[in-house]
Amino acid sequence: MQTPNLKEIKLVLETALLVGQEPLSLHELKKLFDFELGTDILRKLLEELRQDWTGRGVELVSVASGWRFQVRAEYQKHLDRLNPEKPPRYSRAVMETLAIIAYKQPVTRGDIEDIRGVTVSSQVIKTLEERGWIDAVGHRDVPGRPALFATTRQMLDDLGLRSLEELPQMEQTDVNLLATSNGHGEL
Amino acid sequence: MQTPNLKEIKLVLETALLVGQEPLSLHELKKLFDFELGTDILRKLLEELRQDWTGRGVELVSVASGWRFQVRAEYQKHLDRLNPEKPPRYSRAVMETLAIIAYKQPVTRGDIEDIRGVTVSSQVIKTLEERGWIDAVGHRDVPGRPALFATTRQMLDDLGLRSLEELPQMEQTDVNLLATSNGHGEL
Amino acid sequence: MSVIDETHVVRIHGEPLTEMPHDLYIPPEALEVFLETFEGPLDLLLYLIRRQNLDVLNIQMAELTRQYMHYVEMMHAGQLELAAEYLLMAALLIEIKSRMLLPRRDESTEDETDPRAELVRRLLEYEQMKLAAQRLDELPVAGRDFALVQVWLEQAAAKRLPEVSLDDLKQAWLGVLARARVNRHHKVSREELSVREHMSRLLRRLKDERFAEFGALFDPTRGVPELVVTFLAVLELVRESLVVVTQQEPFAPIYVKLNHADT
Repeated sequence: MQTPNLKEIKLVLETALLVGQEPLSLHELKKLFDFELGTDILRKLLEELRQDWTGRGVELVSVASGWRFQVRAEYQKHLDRLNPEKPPRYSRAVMETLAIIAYKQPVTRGDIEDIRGVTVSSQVIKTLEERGWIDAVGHRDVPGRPALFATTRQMLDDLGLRSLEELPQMEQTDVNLLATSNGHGEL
Repeated sequence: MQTPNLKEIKLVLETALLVGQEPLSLHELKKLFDFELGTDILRKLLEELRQDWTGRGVELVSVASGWRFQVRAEYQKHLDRLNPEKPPRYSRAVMETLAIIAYKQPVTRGDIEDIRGVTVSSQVIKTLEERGWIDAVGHRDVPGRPALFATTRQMLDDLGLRSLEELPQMEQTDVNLLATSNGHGEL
Repeated sequence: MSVIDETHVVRIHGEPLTEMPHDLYIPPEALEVFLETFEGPLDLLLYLIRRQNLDVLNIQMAELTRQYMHYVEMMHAGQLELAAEYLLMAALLIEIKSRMLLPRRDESTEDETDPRAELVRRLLEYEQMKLAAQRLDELPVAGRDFALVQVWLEQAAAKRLPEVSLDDLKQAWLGVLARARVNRHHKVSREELSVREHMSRLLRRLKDERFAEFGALFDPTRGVPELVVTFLAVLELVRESLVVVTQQEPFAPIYVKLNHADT
């Protein structure tokens, strides 16, 4: 069996790497051929390929499990335009829980439930914790020692605030609007 | 906003097409840019790209839903060494049903049965529907209101076709049944 | 013309059946394989016509009928439906043949079509579709006969988290207040935010450090208001039993620690 020339081998390597999302190891790349391809030659060709692709939108990189082509970060923004997903939104439960923690901190889950008048699911708390926007800062000294939640610096950063004092204050008009339902009640 | 040069535009097009998964239409390709890209220029650049990739393991082709990169037949055999298992071919029942839907669409299951002379199992229809190759496009206004089936764009894409007109030409055959038979056989 | 496909290889017990039927009679032991091999009676008829040059209208109908009736007795219920289609075909052939045998009035009935015409039309239409199916099956299929290019795109980074604006937060808070008023379960009052913020800050710090010297909680460089607010926060934490303030003896250092800071 005649060994194909190096140019042809390089084309096969390029093709295989363009097709798969999974990185291909040297071992797998050798399986592309029905003859023994030396590791040195393989490495040399991969390095050549890598250089051939410099300055393109896609780059050949070596990751833990092998080699793969991937989109260069600078080109990502163009691709994002193809699928402009609507930014997801948090549910009302998450937003209200966040608001209560922000304005009334530190609060327990029971406090939040008292204010909202409904139970607060663990998922809601978890969502906010995983986002890094709230954390438990202590425990209230009552039976069950419930965790006290407060907002984090990350939350201030993400909302563009320097401190909690910059949270929107309720305007008198807002309060009046709210008061129309029953006309009185302290805020 | 300054319009990037054509070379840069071509790199973005190439990158988006290499990311793959689905063919990209001209309309979608235009969305890659935050400026108005003319259809003529776009077509010209795609044609240039197609030529840039000749002689490589991968080719840029145009199918029903748009443009995509795919592996050239000659290089597939190398890739098959990596993943020797191939999806099985469809049975004759499935392929004949597909052919009747493709060439005679829209047709009901009854139409297919008339032509094939046998009952069409639900499994055959389901196989093609789940593959995304056919779907019900309406109902014939007869008792029972049977569903009318047609082939999808996905089917054209998967077979590498741009339109139904590119389906293989139907062959005209004849039957010398009448010629050889004199109608006076033995009973 | 060569339109005979090679799809019909009938095997019985693994051995190819070399002797294919010369008429519509299928050997009973091969019946099941035949039902699987041919797509139906039209397919079988076409095979016989094309391969065996069989004149389907000149076969021994009486013998065929007898044989087919024999099948019906042998067949399991499960195969009856499919076999019925073959029987129907045999019946059609017999009908055609018997009509052909009837004397015809000469030239008077031009509208009376040749009874074979309908069968021929169906055979041709089926054959055309059968060939079309073969051509379709020869087309390379994406994912099976050729791979599509798919370069890795960092999807994890592209996953977007919900964005929250200050106004969203305000609206949520207003919603809470509105319902709290209606429910009247709980009196919501506005408190000094900065005190609450410092309460959180102190709690967070004490959680890390377990306890702190009272004076160390204050940062004089940040001005008097900051000192006052911090002091108010400590008092509020004490009032809510969140921290305890201890002093061993007069003038000894005052320590602030979390109440039950055992965790």
